[in-house]
Amino acid sequence: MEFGIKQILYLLLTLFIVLNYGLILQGIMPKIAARVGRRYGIRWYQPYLDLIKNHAKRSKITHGVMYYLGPVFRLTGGIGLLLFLPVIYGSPVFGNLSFAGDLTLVLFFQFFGVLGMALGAGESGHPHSAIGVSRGLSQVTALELPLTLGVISIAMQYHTLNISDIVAAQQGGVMNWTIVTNPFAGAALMLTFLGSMGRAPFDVVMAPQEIPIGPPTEYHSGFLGVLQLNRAIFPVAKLILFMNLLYGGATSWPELFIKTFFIYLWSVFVGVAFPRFRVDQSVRWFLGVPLLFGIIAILLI
Amino acid sequence: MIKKGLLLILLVGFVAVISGLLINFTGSNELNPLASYYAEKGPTEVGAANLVTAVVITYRGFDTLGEVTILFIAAAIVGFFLKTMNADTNRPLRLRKTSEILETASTLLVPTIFMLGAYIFVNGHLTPGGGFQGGAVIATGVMMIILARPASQFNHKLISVLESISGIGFVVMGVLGLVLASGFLNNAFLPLGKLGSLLSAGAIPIIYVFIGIKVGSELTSILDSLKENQNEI
Amino acid sequence: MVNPIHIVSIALGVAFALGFLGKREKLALGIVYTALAVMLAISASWLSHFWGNVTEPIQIFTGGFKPPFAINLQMGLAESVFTLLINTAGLLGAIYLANELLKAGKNMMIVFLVLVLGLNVMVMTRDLFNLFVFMEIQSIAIAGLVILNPDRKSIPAGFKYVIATGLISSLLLLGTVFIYYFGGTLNIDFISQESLLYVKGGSVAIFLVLLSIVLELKPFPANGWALDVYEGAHPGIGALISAASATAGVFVLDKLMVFGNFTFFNAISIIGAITFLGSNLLGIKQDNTRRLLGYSSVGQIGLIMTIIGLKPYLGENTKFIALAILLSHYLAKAGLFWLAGMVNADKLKDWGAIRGHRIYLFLMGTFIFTLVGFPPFPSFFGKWQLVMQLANNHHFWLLAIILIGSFFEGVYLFRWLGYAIKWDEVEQNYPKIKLNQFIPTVIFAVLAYALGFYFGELSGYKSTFIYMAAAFIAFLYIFDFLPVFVKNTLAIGAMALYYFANQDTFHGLTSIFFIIFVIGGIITLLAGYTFKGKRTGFYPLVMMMFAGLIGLLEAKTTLEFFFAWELMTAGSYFLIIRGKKSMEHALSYILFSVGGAYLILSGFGIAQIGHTGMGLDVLKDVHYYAPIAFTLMAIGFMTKLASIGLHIWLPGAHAEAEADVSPMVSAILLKAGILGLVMLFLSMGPQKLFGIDVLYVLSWVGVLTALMGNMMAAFQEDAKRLLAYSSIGVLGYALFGLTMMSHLGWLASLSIVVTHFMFKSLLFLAIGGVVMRTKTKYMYQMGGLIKQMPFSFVSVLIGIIVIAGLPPLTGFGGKWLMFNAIMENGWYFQAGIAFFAGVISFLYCFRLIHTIFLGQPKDELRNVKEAPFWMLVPQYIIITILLVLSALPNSMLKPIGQILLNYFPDGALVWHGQLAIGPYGYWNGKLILAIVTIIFLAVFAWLYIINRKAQKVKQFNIVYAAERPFRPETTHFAYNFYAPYQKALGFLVAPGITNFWDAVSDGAHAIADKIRSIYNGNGQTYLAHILGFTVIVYILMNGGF
Amino acid sequence: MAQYLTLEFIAMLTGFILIIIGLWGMITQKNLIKLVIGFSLFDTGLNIVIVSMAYVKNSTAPIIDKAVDVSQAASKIADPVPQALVLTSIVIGLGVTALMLAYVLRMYREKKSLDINSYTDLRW
Repeated sequence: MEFGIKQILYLLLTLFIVLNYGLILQGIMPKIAARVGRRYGIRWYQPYLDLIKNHAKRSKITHGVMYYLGPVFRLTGGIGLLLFLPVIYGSPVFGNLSFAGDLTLVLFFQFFGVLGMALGAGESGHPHSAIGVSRGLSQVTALELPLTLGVISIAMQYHTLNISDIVAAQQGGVMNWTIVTNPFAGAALMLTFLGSMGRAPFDVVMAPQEIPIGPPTEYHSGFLGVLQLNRAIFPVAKLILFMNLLYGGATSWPELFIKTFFIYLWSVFVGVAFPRFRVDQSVRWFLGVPLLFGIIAILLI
Repeated sequence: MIKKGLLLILLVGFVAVISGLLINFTGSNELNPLASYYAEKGPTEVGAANLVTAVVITYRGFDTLGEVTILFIAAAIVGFFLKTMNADTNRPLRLRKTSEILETASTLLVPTIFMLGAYIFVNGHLTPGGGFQGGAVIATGVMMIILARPASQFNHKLISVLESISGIGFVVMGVLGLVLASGFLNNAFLPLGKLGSLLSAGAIPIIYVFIGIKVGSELTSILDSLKENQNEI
Repeated sequence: MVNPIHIVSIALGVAFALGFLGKREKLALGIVYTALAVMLAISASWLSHFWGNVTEPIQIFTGGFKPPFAINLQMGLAESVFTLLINTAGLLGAIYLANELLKAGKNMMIVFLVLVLGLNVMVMTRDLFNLFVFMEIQSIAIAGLVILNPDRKSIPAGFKYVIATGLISSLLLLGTVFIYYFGGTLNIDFISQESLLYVKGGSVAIFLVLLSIVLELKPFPANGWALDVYEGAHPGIGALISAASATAGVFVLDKLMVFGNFTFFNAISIIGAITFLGSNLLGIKQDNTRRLLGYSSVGQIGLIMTIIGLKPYLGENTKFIALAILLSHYLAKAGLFWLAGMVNADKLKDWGAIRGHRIYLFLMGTFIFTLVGFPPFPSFFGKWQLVMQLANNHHFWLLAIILIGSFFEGVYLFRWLGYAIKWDEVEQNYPKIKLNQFIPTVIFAVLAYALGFYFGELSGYKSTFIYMAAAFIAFLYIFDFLPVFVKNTLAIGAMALYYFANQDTFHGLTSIFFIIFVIGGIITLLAGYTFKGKRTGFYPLVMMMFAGLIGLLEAKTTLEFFFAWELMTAGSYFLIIRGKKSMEHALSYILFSVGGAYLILSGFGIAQIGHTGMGLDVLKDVHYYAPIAFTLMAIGFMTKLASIGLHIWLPGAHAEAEADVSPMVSAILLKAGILGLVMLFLSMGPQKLFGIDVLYVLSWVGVLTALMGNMMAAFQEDAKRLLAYSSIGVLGYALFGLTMMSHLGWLASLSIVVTHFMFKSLLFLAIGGVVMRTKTKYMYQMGGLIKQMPFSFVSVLIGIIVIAGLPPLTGFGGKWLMFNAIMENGWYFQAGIAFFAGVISFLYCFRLIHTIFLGQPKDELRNVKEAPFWMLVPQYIIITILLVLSALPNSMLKPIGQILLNYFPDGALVWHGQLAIGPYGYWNGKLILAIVTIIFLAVFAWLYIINRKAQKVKQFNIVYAAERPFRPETTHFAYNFYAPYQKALGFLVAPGITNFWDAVSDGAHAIADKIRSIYNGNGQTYLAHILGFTVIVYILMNGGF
Repeated sequence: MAQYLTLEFIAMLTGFILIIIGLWGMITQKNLIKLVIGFSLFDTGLNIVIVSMAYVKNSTAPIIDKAVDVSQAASKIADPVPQALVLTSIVIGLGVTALMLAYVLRMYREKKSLDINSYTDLRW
């Protein structure tokens, strides 16, 4: 398909919508979590404030090239992931760049940002960053096995790796959604989804409550700003992916907002209900029940 | 004890193996073709009245050569042993006392014994006996000397020269047989002479003389070596 | 023509004459040499007489009468050959022993001369009793020579020898006379006409005769006396016994086998096989050089006995096989004994004294590889023929026994060689070269090569390429004194020349490997310019390895293939053992290689049953046992591939190797295994063994290898080991891809193979450079090196992105293909594990780059320099290629796909420009790269705008819980990086397999130790052994008494 | 049974018995000298076996003289071949025995012991 200025504008539009939606989610979800914990919680527009603050910070230091590029990798990963997905089913406008690669690409491209970020964090020389990376990678690898099995099961179900086709196959009512037609694959994916969202019980990577730990430890000001942009975009991209795989995608933005909201809510729900895993526990856990679901999913094809 | 038992079983097994030879041995009523060939052709081809000698020196002379060689290297090895042993030590030799009678008798007997030995190997092709027997008899004479006079020293040089001469003589005879007659160690390059006379059977008497000297000297050197040792202990 | 009888007359004449000389030892020795030389000349002249034009053997009638009335000697082609061997060994041995003989005096010279004479006659005589006489001469003479240097060792040994041989020859005599009694003759030819075996008692007589000959050849276990002699006697004598005496004995056995019938032949072959296996097994526990050689000699003679026993089956080939193996044994064993005499080190470890001495090591290596049967030595061709024939006759048990036996032999010989090359706990002292000892050894070494060439010709092996390569290697070895850059240039030049000469001779799949081997070789060789000085011995070995690799491609027949395979193994072994602490790793490498090679060999053997030719296409239709052959070969190739279970040799071997050797052995050498599998799978296709699809099993092996390899890599502290394990993992993928036997599977596999070559040499070179600078391989001792070594950092960065298979770089292509292939194939569980493993590779990738280049720099490494220029050059060449391939994936995948169409016509990719469309998905590498780059730049621009004046800060300027860390060691999080992961899944990588192999080896040693306790050193026990042997063999042969 | 009650068979039997005795001595006697004696017993037995093999029923020594005439030699004499062989084997036996004794003497010199068990330094 020809690729002109119009497409670029569409891309930017998608980005803009998703960014704001992501920021708002970032504000709302902690509030929900806080309310569950009988706390008042932050204002829903707090993320906007943080974003502006971070961009406005004047003291800026850098530990080196990789450190500088880390956030860039991260955000590139986020945006890339989003743009490789067909956001709105059937709309040529928001089909974005999904013609460049299929599900495999998306699955692997997630890690592009992760790895780049890890490198940046590494150069900061802060032990906590490295520890965070070590924990994060450990968890990601563990959840990859059930995830893969689930994805394969779905791909086999629809005999394609093309996301648009997968979505197409689910049109026409709830009963055609993969979560219904292929429940075990759905279960496996939804459980691994929890891990990928980095909320409790899998939030030891970032460990937001304690002394700052995890990859971003050393990042501040503009760097942190960029990272925040990514934190807004990346989860939404993942939500969209899961929506496309399991919940029949979205034919319009409102539908997208609703579906993704509830998918997100699922992780929050689990997060407030369950305490935190140690990494080794979470690794074992992913290779337990989710893996079982994955295997069943494969066997049932 | 168990070990002994095992060895016994082993031995019984071995007996079982070789008994196969024994039980199938039923004498023989006439000569086999080979032997009868020797009996008929021997006197004419070789001209030795003593057919055993004919076989030993001519038909199977090559064995005899080997046999002499064995004796030779045995003597050489024993001699070497002795040398290397006395090299490192020269402590005084303890000599046993010997009886008066033996000494006197030896002076009388030894020459006769030597002569007897010589007679035996010279007549090897006519009468029972031959180089080996003669040599052995001579060696007994030496033995007697050793017993009678433990202190007596033999002339090693002489012994080794005798060995060499006789040995080379034997080989030369063989080669002459090859060159002048029908084959290596063939005795017919000298006139066979009249059967039964002393100067008959071509080269056999000469060869037997060489063998006699050689065996005698080699046994002597072996005895000598062993004596030296035995005196030391 | 001189009458052969003069061998006798001269020897004896001289022997007797020495008596005249009195004390003039020097003169005596001179005469002895002349005599030996003349004897040698006589047999040589007869050989030249019989050579080529086949004439009847001539008879010499002693006593001047025809047999059976007199003793006759025979001189024919065989006799001339054997007497020549004996006299050569005699003359050279006497020269070698010059000083000892002078010291011992003329008596010993006499004995020596007579010994050689006796052996000659043993070969020539046709009379049984005469044979007995001269065997007695032989044994008495040896008994005398044993005490050439009388000491506490040699004298008891000699005594045991005397009583044992006394007993044996008495048995011989008993048999002989009864043969006369029952048969009425003593002449061998006439006896064989009598049908004595059917006379009651005659069979016993013949049994005794043949058995005592066998006993003279020291069969296991009735050979304790012989071993003692080998250990106690002077090495020069040992050489004589092992080379000359055994040679004569073998000939005698062959001569007398005319008496026997099939039962006897089978008995001989079984006895021989047991001897070969047994004594080699016991050898592995032995640590005394000479006794070790004794075990080996006994074993080799056993092997030859087997061959003689197999005569009824081998038929015409017997001569070739027996001679090839006998000659190798003759040369190698004499040579090794002589070396042992020169080096004069009792324990094997003491041989470390000669480490680094080119000439001694060269000789030793030559002889040891001759013994084990590596090309180009005669034994290689002999063993090859033997295996082929055994297979043809369906003697699989014997085949197995022989191969296992030779494996054990390899175990102790290579261990010994390893000590000599590397053992550094004894101080170096080079024995000064005595010419009279040195020259004979060198002559034998040279002969080994020459005869190898000759036997190669005989067995129809002709590969001009290998010969050229050999010449070039020899050239490099001779001009080893040249400086590195000259030799390096020569090497590269040779490779380049070869490339341009042959770039269009290879088509199909081989062309891929051709490129990997040759171009890869050139690129990795570039790094060689880094090294200064001479780098002694490096280039011949490298060239040997590459010659082997290319030989695999050049091979038209199975023989050529196997030849090249072994050549490559040998070269790489020496390359690996050059590393610092690589002694035992090199050992396990060579042992696994040899084991694998034997599996391949037997596979070839089974495959060619019923075929006349040996072309590689015999694999295309295998008549018998196809699945077994397939499995054997597959396992054989997988040892080279280091698949799980067979991988334990790899990490050490690759990690300890030199900086530029690691990429060669890891990135290039391993592909030989893939090549083998490709060849195998294509020609034999899927096979069912006991109803199980072998390929299916292998697919599991593949993915498990990938999983385990990657996981173990993640837990390494040593950078090069990490890379080594990752090689295991990646090749597991490749294996998995091949087992799918589909277009996409192979495309995926081959693209992985090609990229693995690139990124693995890239990484090994980069890390090698780092290790060169930091002087450590442990990652936790590094850190923060990005500032000192930015270029290496970039290499590693690219490398790991490719390994991890992240878009947009080309590694992703492999993953994508793999995914489609699996979907097509339906092996979902393998798929799951494969991708699990793929993600685990992130773990070690990040660890590698983080703990080395990021984090806190260590004080002692603050001012290391960037890696040497010539290490970087090849890296950046590779990086360029990688980037091009990432942008234009079809430039690599399309050609491979084209090639694959010939084998797997359907299921190919469809290309629209750079857009690849598979059965399930699609992928546009160029576009992705473009998009990612654009986004990246955009974001970077944004960050730069908002963050222009970021100020560079010093180390430790970090928020550290309100503290300021002061020691990098405590701040650099590197050691045991994935502790929680290990806690969770560490049990998966418990060293079970290593333990298993250790247990195997310990078990073998324990068994050997138990068995060898029968040699309790007591002469009487040995007599009992002899009796027992007699009885048992008799019972087994006649099923009772 | 009758076939076994012949002169030559009894001689042969004696020879075999000597062989066995000698062998027993060789494999059981710990004393080196006795061991050597065992060997020479074995050897002697062997020689007796050879000689008794030469005998042909009611024949005389293979020497041509008044007793035996050339013409009828073939029918009168015993087999000369084994007698020739026995000569050789005796001499060889002598050589070997001498060698053994020399060894024994030398070993005694080394360790002042005649027990074979004290010469097991080389083993395994």
